[in-house]
Amino acid sequence: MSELARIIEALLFLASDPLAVTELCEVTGESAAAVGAALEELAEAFAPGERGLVLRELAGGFTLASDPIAEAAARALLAKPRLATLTPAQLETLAIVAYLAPVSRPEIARIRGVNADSPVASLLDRGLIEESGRSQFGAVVYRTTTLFLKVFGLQGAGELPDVAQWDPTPEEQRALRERLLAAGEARAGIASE
Amino acid sequence: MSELARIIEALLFLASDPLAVTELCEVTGESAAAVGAALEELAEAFAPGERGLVLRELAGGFTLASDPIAEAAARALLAKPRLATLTPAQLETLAIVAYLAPVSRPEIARIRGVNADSPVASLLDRGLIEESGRSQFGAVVYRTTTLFLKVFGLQGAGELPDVAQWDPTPEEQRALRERLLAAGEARAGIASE
Amino acid sequence: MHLAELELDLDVFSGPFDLLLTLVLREEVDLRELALAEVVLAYLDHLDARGDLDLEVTTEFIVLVAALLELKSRLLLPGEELEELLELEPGEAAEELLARMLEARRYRAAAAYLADVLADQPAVRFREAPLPAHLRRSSLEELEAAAWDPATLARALGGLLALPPKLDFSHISVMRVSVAERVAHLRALLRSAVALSFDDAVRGADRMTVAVTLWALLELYKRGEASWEQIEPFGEITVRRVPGARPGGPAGTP
Repeated sequence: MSELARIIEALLFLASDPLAVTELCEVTGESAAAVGAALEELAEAFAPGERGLVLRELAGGFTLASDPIAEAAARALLAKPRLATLTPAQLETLAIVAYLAPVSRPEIARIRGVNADSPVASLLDRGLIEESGRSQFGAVVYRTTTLFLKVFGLQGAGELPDVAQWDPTPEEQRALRERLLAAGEARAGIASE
Repeated sequence: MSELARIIEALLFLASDPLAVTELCEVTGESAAAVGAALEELAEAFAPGERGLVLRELAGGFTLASDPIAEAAARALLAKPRLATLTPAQLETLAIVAYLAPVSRPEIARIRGVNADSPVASLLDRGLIEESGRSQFGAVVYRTTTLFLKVFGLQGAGELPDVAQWDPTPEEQRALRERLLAAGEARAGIASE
Repeated sequence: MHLAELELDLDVFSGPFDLLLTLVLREEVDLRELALAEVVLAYLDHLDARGDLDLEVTTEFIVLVAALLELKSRLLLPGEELEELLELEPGEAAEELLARMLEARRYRAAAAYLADVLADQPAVRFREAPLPAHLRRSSLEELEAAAWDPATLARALGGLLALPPKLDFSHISVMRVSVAERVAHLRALLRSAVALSFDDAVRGADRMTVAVTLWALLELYKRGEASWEQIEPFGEITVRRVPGARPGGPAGTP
């Protein structure tokens, strides 16, 4: 293994966040081409089935992770599941933060229609979201973390599919609008009786 | 590489402390002889000069560590970004401790309007604040450190810049602490709506 | 258990809770006809029979029933008052409701998508071990002096001094009537008559005034100045002066 590949392997081992090629160039003083070649070398060394570790490309960079082959033993050793399950409320809150960041707790509550204190607290606690400043009204705003990208295997929040794809079709929306309008008029009718 | 060696490589990668042979036997369900053979295999794969990581045998068992070859790059990588960035939450917390010390964690949380555990822990970890005793109610109180003075280029804690320039209501006569607590509670009132 | 397991046998509907929700949302069951108390009782029975309490499911149930209640109260609320509340025309209200529904639905779908993505991830784990001690704090300690500007601290503190803007209530109709006023009004009426009809006391008044007057009546009752009776639900309320009682000080300062 080349010296540069060895250095990069050590850096990937030490860093908790994925490392981008530009970062690797900067701290090793090597060209992007050289770093690219070293990463190729590592990708080969860590090809699936070769070792206990795998090289993953995530969150705009590279990181090492344990191979799934070790999952049973890792669970026994670390005495905790790979991921604690996320409740529906936590997933919904996470989705809102992922799509709308920076977003404040009152905004999340408005969209969900229920108080968001508890899911926000547990997502913070698990490191999936973090504070990113304050809104113009002084409320703390949140964004997703690199851990979120790692856990969900994403390159960046921009990789999430367009949220509008889950909207009802225009026909369905029209039907919905008509029903709501009819309900409103029915109420108006009751009032004028 | 054998499957057992791959699993053990992954376990050494994930564990923060050295792993004893007995532990490895327990979580893999293999005999001491099999684990011993797998460790031999790993020792060969991680022989000095081969990789960016080295296998070390310490009092408590086996561990993986970065090879000294990566030391300079690791310092460049891990020292710089950590230095450049205080998160918004950390900066707010540090400012509160700097101006109000001694100050307790519950007070910091009241002023910020959100929980302060995580920023307090990171500032302690980075050596920018330290415990300085207990309040009359028994809560631990914090102050800034000499390292804090050094990185901000201050001679003493009394030398902090005047807040007046950034004060949105400079005509207010009440003490800084009182005003911060009042503003924090007003924000919490909005956030809890 | 799952909420879908909850079987209901109500006046207007019989079947699983899930189906009820679907039908309500499709307006195939009229929410106005549905006794939500019966649904809650059925759920409590169900819990009793099972003997255990799954907090997740219970929370989901409470959220759903609360949503149904809100929806129902909106349906039952006379249009006039709803408009007063939202100050929206039926068309605008429908648009607003539609936008809200679409938004909530959008992120619920996004949450389901994220759940799938998560489930599809390979079973890999990332290293969480702390940095070796010699790399941990060196950064700051080896730093040349004055790397950070102290002004950032003052600016951060200044930000914390900012008071949030006062909430703007101008869109909500101002309460034009106070309990004290209505207490005075009832006392004046009771000085000239031993008994009077509540309807007479509030004749021609708007809804808010009627509500506040009822409140004022409770206040007088609490002070022992007046009593009232109502023979049947929604019947006439007769208010009586309590003999020997002397009107006290202003309302709200017993």
